[in-house]
Amino acid sequence: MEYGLLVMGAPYTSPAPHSALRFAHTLLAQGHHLSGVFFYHEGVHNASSLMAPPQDELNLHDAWIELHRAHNIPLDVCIAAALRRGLASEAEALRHGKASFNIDAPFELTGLGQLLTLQQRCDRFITFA
Amino acid sequence: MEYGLLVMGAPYTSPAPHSALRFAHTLLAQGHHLSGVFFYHEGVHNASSLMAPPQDELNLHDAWIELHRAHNIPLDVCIAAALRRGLASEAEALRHGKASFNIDAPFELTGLGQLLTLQQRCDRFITFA
Amino acid sequence: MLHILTKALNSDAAHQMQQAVGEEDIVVLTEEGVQAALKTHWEGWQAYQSRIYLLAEDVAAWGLNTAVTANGLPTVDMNGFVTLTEHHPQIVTWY
Amino acid sequence: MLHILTKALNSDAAHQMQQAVGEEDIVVLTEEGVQAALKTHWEGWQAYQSRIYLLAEDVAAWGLNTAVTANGLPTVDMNGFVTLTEHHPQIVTWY
Amino acid sequence: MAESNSLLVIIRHAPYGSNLLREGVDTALVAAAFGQPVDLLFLGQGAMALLKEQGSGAPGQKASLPTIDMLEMYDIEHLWTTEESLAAIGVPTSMLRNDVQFLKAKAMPGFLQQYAQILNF
Amino acid sequence: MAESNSLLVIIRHAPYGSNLLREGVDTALVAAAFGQPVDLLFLGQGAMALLKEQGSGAPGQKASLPTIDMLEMYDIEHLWTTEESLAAIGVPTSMLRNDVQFLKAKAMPGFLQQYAQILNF
Repeated sequence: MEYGLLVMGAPYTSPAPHSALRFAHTLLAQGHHLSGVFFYHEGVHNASSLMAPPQDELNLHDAWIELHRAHNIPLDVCIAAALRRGLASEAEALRHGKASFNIDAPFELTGLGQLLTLQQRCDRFITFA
Repeated sequence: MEYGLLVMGAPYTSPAPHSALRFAHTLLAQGHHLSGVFFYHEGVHNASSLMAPPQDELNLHDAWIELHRAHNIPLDVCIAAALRRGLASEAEALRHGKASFNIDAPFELTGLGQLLTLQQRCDRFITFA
Repeated sequence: MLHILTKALNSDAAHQMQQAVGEEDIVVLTEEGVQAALKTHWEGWQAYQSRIYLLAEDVAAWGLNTAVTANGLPTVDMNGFVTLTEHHPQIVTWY
Repeated sequence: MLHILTKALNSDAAHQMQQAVGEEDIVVLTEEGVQAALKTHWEGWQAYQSRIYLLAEDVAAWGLNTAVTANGLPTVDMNGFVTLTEHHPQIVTWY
Repeated sequence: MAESNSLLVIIRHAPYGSNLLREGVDTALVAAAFGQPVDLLFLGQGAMALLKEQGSGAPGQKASLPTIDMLEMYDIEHLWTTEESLAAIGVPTSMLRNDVQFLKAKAMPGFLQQYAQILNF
Repeated sequence: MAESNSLLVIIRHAPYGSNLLREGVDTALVAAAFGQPVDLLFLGQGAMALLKEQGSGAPGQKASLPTIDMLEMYDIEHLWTTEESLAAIGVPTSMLRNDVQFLKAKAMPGFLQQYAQILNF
C-alpha cells in the first residue's frame, strides 16, 4: 500500500518524530511504499541541519536523511510554518536577508498544497503528533 | 526591585514569550530593574536569527533585541537545550562541524548555572511557560 | 506566594495549582487560564475570593470581556500584575 | 476507522476521541496513551473490548510491562500496528 | 459531503494557546482553493475560536477572527461544533457566531465517516 | 531545608512526553553541583518517572532512570510525591522506587513555603 506521514511534533520535545520514524521503517520492511513525509507545526524543527544532540542520543535530522537515502522518500517541510519558526533554505534565507540557513536537501520547503496532494495520493495517511 | 525572567515557550506556538515581553516592558516602565532573561526548554527558539514571520506579525527575536538595546538586558540561552534543538552560535557551529549558525549577540549561549545565579541574585523570578 | 495559571481549568496544571495554593496566596489567571471567566461555578472563585485575578489584556484577547463584566469577576492589568509580584517573593507558574 | 491516542486518559484528546469512536472502530494507545495500562477501570477497556490495543514498544519504554501482564491487557507491536492500518482507510490521531 | 475527496479539518486547540488553530484553518483554506470540499469541526478548546467577541487577538499576536472570516470567502460554509464541547468550556450558544452548526457528540462517529479524509489539529 | 537558598524543583510532566523531566532534573543536578540544597517534588504525570520498572527508555530516546539515579550521586536525597498524584495516574506505591517520600496534597502549601526558590517543570 501507499502510505503518507504527517509529523507535527518537535524533536527532543515530543515523542512523535520517534514514533513516525519507527512506523516508517516498519511499513517499508513489510513491503509497503512510503510516498512522503510532510513536516508541519512544530514538526518543521526535524529538518534543522544545525541540530546537535548529545552523542548518546539519536540525531533525528540525520535519521530522516538516512530514511531518505535508503528508500528515496521525499521529505517536505511546510514553508510558512518553517519560516516563522526560524527554519530557512539557502534561497529563502537570501530572500529574507538572512546570512545563513539551516534547511538543506533532501528536506524541501513547500506549500500546504503538497500536504493535501500527499494525503489524496496515498491509501493511508497517518498523523504523528 | 531586581527581576529575572525564565522563558520556556517557543514563539508562534506558545503565548508565553509575548506575555514575558509585555511583563518585562511593564516592570521597566514602573522603575524596576531587569537583571536578565533566561531561555530554556522550547524558549530557546526565541533566539533564532533565522526567524521570519509574516510582516503583519511581531518578530519575537527582534523584539527581544530591542528590549536588550533599550535597557541593556542580558539574554541568556541554555546551551544544552539550544544545541539539541538546532540553535548554535558561530563558535558552537564550528565546534560541531556545522556550516552556518543562527544565534548571535546579544543572545548568549550559557550553562544552567547562569539560570540559578540569576534566580538567586533577583528579588523576583518569574517563569513564562 | 503568588501562583500564575496559564492553562485551562480542566488541565493537570490547574488541578496541581489548586492543591498548592495556601490561605494567604494570590492567584493570577493568564493566557488560556482566563477561560475561567466562563466557569463561574469553579470552586476557585469561592476558595480564593478577593485574592484571585484575571489578566485583563488576556481576557480581551480571548474575547471574554463581556463574560467578565456580566459575571463581575476581578481583573488586574499588566501594571497591576507587576505590582502583585512586588508583594510576593515566591512566584510559581503552573503551565 | 482507526483512532490513535498519544495522550493520557484525563486529557482533552482522550475525551474527544471517546466521543468519536464508532462501533466498528479500532483504538491504538501510543506514547503517553499507554498509561491507560494503569487504569483498568477506564470505561474504554469495556467499551472497545477486542478492538483496543496498547503499543508494546511504548509500554516497555514507559515501564509498564508488569502492569500490562498483570492486568492481561491487549498489546500490538509496531508490525501489528502497521497491519491494523492496512485494514482501515481512515486513521485519526488524537494528541 | 459524499464526494470521494471531501476533507474534514478538526480544530481542537484554543486560539493563541498554540498556532494549531491557525495552521488548521490555513490547511482548510488551501484545500478549498484547490477545489476540495472541506468542512470544519471545532471540538473542546477549539470552540473558543467561534466566540463572536473574539477579535482583538492576544497582545502582539494576530487576531483569529479575520482568519475564521476568511473561511467564508473560500466558500467553506460549514463550521460545526458539538453541544458537549460548548458545555465543557462553559460557552452559551448566545456568545457564538451565527454561522455555527451543532452536532450531538453521540452523532460524531457517523459524522466523521462521511468524510474521505480527516486532519486533526 | 530552612537554608536561605534552598531550591525545590517540581516535575509535572511525564518522561518521554516532553523533555521537561530531563530539563528539570538537569537543573536540580547543576544546583546541587553549585552546593545549593535541592529537593524534587513529582506531581501528576511527573510521578511516572518514579516507577521502578522505568528503564528501557522510549525507542530511540534516552532512558530516564539513569537520570533519576544521578540525583543520588549528587546527594539529592529527597524525592517527594503526593498520594493524590499516584492515585490520579493509577500507580500503586509497590511500583515505585524505594527512595520516594510521600506528602499529602493538603500539606502542599506549607511544604512549598519551606523553600527559598521553586522552579516548576
